[in-house]
Amino acid sequence: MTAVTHYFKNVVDSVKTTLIGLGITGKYLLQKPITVQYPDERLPIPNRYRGIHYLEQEKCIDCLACARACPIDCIEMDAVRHGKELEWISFTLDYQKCMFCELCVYPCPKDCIHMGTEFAFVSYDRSEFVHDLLSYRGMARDAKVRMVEAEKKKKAKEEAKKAKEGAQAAVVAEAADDEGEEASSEDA
Amino acid sequence: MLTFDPAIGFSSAVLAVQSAESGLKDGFGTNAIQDFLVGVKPEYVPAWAVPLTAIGIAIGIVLAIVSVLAMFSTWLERKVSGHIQCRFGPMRVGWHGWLQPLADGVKLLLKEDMIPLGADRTLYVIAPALVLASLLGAMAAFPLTETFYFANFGLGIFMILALTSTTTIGVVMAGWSSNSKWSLYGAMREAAQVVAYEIPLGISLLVPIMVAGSFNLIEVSQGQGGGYGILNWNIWPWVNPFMLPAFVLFFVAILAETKRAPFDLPEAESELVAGFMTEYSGIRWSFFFMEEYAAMFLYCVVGSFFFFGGFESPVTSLAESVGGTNSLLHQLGAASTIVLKGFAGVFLMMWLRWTLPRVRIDQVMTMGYKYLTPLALVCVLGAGLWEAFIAPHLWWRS
Amino acid sequence: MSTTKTYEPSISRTEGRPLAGGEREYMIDVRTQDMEVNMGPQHPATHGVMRVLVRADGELITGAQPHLGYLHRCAEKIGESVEWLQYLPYTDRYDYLAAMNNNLGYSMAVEKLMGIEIPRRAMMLRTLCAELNRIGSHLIAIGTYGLDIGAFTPFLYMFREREWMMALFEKICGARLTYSYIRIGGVFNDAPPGWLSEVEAFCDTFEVKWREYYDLLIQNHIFVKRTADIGVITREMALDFGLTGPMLRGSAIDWDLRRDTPYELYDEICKDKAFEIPLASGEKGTLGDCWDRAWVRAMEMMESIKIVRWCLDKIEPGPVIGDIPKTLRIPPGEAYVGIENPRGELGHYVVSDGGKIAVRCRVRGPSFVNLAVLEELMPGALLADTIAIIGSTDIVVGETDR
Amino acid sequence: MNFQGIYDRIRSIQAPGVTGMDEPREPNPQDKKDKGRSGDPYVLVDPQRLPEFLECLRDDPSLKFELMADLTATDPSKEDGYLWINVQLLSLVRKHRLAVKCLLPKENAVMPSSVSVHRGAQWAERECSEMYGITFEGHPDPRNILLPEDWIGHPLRKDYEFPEEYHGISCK
Repeated sequence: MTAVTHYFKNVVDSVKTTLIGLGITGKYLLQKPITVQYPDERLPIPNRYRGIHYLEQEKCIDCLACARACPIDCIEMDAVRHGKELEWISFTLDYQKCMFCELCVYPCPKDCIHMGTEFAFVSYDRSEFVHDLLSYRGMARDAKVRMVEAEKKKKAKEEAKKAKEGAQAAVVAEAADDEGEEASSEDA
Repeated sequence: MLTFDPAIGFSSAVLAVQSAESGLKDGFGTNAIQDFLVGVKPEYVPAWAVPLTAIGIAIGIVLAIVSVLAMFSTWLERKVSGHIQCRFGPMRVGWHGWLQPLADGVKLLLKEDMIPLGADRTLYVIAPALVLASLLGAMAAFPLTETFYFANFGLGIFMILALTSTTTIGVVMAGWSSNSKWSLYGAMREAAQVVAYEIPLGISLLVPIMVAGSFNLIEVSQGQGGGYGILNWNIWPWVNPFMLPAFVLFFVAILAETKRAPFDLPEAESELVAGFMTEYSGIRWSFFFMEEYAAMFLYCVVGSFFFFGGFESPVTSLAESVGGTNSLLHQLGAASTIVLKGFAGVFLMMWLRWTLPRVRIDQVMTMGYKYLTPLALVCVLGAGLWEAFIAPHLWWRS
Repeated sequence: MSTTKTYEPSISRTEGRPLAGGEREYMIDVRTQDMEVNMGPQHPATHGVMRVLVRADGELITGAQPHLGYLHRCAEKIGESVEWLQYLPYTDRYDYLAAMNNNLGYSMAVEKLMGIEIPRRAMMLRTLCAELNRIGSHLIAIGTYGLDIGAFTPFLYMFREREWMMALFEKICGARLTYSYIRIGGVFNDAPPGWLSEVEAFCDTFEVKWREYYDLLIQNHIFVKRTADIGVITREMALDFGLTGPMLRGSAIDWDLRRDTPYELYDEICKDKAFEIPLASGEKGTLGDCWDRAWVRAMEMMESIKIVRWCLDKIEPGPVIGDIPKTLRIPPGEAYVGIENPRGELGHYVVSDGGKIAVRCRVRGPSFVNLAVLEELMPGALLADTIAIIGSTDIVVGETDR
Repeated sequence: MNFQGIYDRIRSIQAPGVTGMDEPREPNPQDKKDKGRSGDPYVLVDPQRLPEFLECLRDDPSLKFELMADLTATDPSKEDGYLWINVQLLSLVRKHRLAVKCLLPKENAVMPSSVSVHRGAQWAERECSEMYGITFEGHPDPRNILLPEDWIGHPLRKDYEFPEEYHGISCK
């Protein structure tokens, strides 16, 4: 390739690829954004999500299987045994260390420790990241309630949308009829 | 007239500033303010205070316009980039985040103003002010309508080119005084880049100047009015076939002049952290920011004056026919036309920024010296020949 | 005793920088005092916390020295102190952009010591997830490369698809980045109902979107100009430095562990000729330059889609994990397993003495090995090229430092 | 080529420094303490002659181990008097790999550097030398790579004692 053709090829290439790029970005400029406004609008969280643990205290037998399975030893539990009854003192999980690997869930013989769908922590103090799962149940339950509510809302929204679409379809059909009439009248 | 020398441009601009008063024509600009002040002046105020006050008020108005433009531009930029990238952009403050620039402004004002240890304090403090001041000076030559302006220079475009290129001094000052290697890199790049692109910028502007036969922005705009309306704009090939390539060259050159992507090498956030602005924070940093957006708008306005009909548009002519020449309606039509045209250019620059990667510094130089300058010269030659031999015979040009 | 190799530097001061048109650009007329610039540890283009000490003569780089260790998290030492299965979450964390592949490599190394068979459906899911993660990793690689070069938008487009991929993984294993999904003996969970059809939908969409990235970034003239003829790795150099993965294929060396030392189901996939190994041809400049490497990564994404489709086609119901005891006791021995990570050969060298805990848990991170070539590539480049070169090696600092 | 073929070839070309080989085997049913060995077969090489060995394998036309995938060390136990040097070789043309193992005494952990044969060994050797305290003679750049320059001790040795603090930062 001579220098001259190379010179003009550069000019043509740069203009051409720039126009192609502008076309692609311009197409997206006119489309609807795909992000959501986070605190107001949340993406659905799948059931298997590995969030903050919750404990079914009644089932737990204080066997330490989860604590042993933990790679970083962030689970600590303390209970006093009165015969068959257990008196719980604490069941703490240090979320500064926890890496949400779910290894503590599998060895549980009673299937009582689970990973919930709650994931957000905000605190001014590090010590607050050591959660006591016994007292923490409330929040996990809250999360569940919120999920159920969100699902209800979603369903209602979908139904409303369907109803609206149905209405719109009717309107569109009517409009099409009108247009057809107009066209025929123009023809005449 | 065909020879262009930045030095001549600068000296003529200085002359223009010196003879500003004599150069002022009748209009709503400083003269109107001055007339008003003369009317209300109490006895004990000396006469020489009147023009000074008038200029002060004019500067205040320009500053306000620049700030509003820059603020709106930042909002627009964030919205354009957001929607191009399938995001929303700012949404929280006001309707679709339109008050976000205000919130940012408050934040920047309250932010700690740091001066790095070992920086040259004097230069460090002067630099952002100098950058903004030179741009404000250039903004004075921008007429909002045919009769509303602050200064109507015979060599208006030279004034703008000369003053905007002095921002480089401020940028180099900032880079040097920051005592940071990244800043120094950014400053050196800016200097090299602006010097390289001044040439094609000036040369490509010669093409519409030749067609219009004037350096005055208002006269250039008036030259594109007439019976054919939108078809009379300079950009059309039947006016001059070299106009479109000249505009493309001009547009590329102003991208480089305003440090916009793909020529944002002085900032180059992935290479030089933030270039010459690395060490700046708070309000000083926002001066650079304001300068960038105001310069974008100013250059786009210049482009629309020289290539896209200036004040002329169907809206303006409609307003003129309804309200009469120089009526308030006509003024509003002309002002909104030029502002919209300016923002259309700004939008195009943003669109390009969010599409293209950044070029390398040697490629910037290659592009400036090896591609834009020769091509601009070719355009000027061709346009000159067209104007000399073909244009006189065209019935629509007479 | 032995031969010492020398390479032609890609751009030498006296011969000038080769331009695509056959011209040469000289930079010898002006010399200034060299300046040492710290690129990093906090710099937008170092992909994490890495420091490159650059010696520069104006814009021209005369020397570079990478300094590592800012993200050293003792992964190998931890491997010698936790149980076999407990080390699995740590494998997520060195190459955090391709956690599935890391899980796979570690599990395969331990399985090699144990000498166990894993169910076919588990292998299918493993292959599928590893390939999906390869797509995600390459999306980041090319996206951030574009970001380094200055193109912001393709990066976010690629993140959009990566988000989708991560949402798929979130559905199957519950995590978005550190999956710990592939475990010793199989996989943790079977795919939830409907998941496979979602993967298919992802593949369909991705093929359309891929074209956009290709036009918007890879073929863009400025991108080509920024990356072609820069950071040329010759064949000899690539072999000498032990480069693997796209770095090797970017120098047109036909080597892919998936095909040449088949593991998991890649044997069958290769027999079916379900995918090809893209090889660079030096189309836009010199063979082995940065553009070639970016191009190889872009093409590999499409090949991964083909493998994913093959898996979707052939997958059958069945168990997803073998009969594995809760506490693993691995027979004594030592095994090295290298798998094709998105960045190259990810090697796990594990030594067991028959106990619950490994004696040695070596990770051969491809980023670590690939980064060594940086010192050789940098001299003669411009300051902006350093970004292009670092970006084209596609390092994950979590892996170089481990 | 499988491992046996490679080993035969190494024997026949008399590659320098080869002292033996080891293959995985089933546990001996007679001996209850013997658990056998699983994993990869490897070639045992004298560490002092490792660079020559690597060069010989690199240049041999039928072996062509031109890519060194990995070089690392292992400290098998506190009591053991030897460190292992583990090298993984890869032949892209012949499509085979080989594990090489050297036994290096802990008291005098000095061996020649392989950088002149495979440049890729440079960083791997730096890592080995800081983690295990092995001195590679003739290494062009023998600095620490992952650890700080003033780090005391060699962390991956089994007898390493974790420091209480580093420059006033608590390490526990």
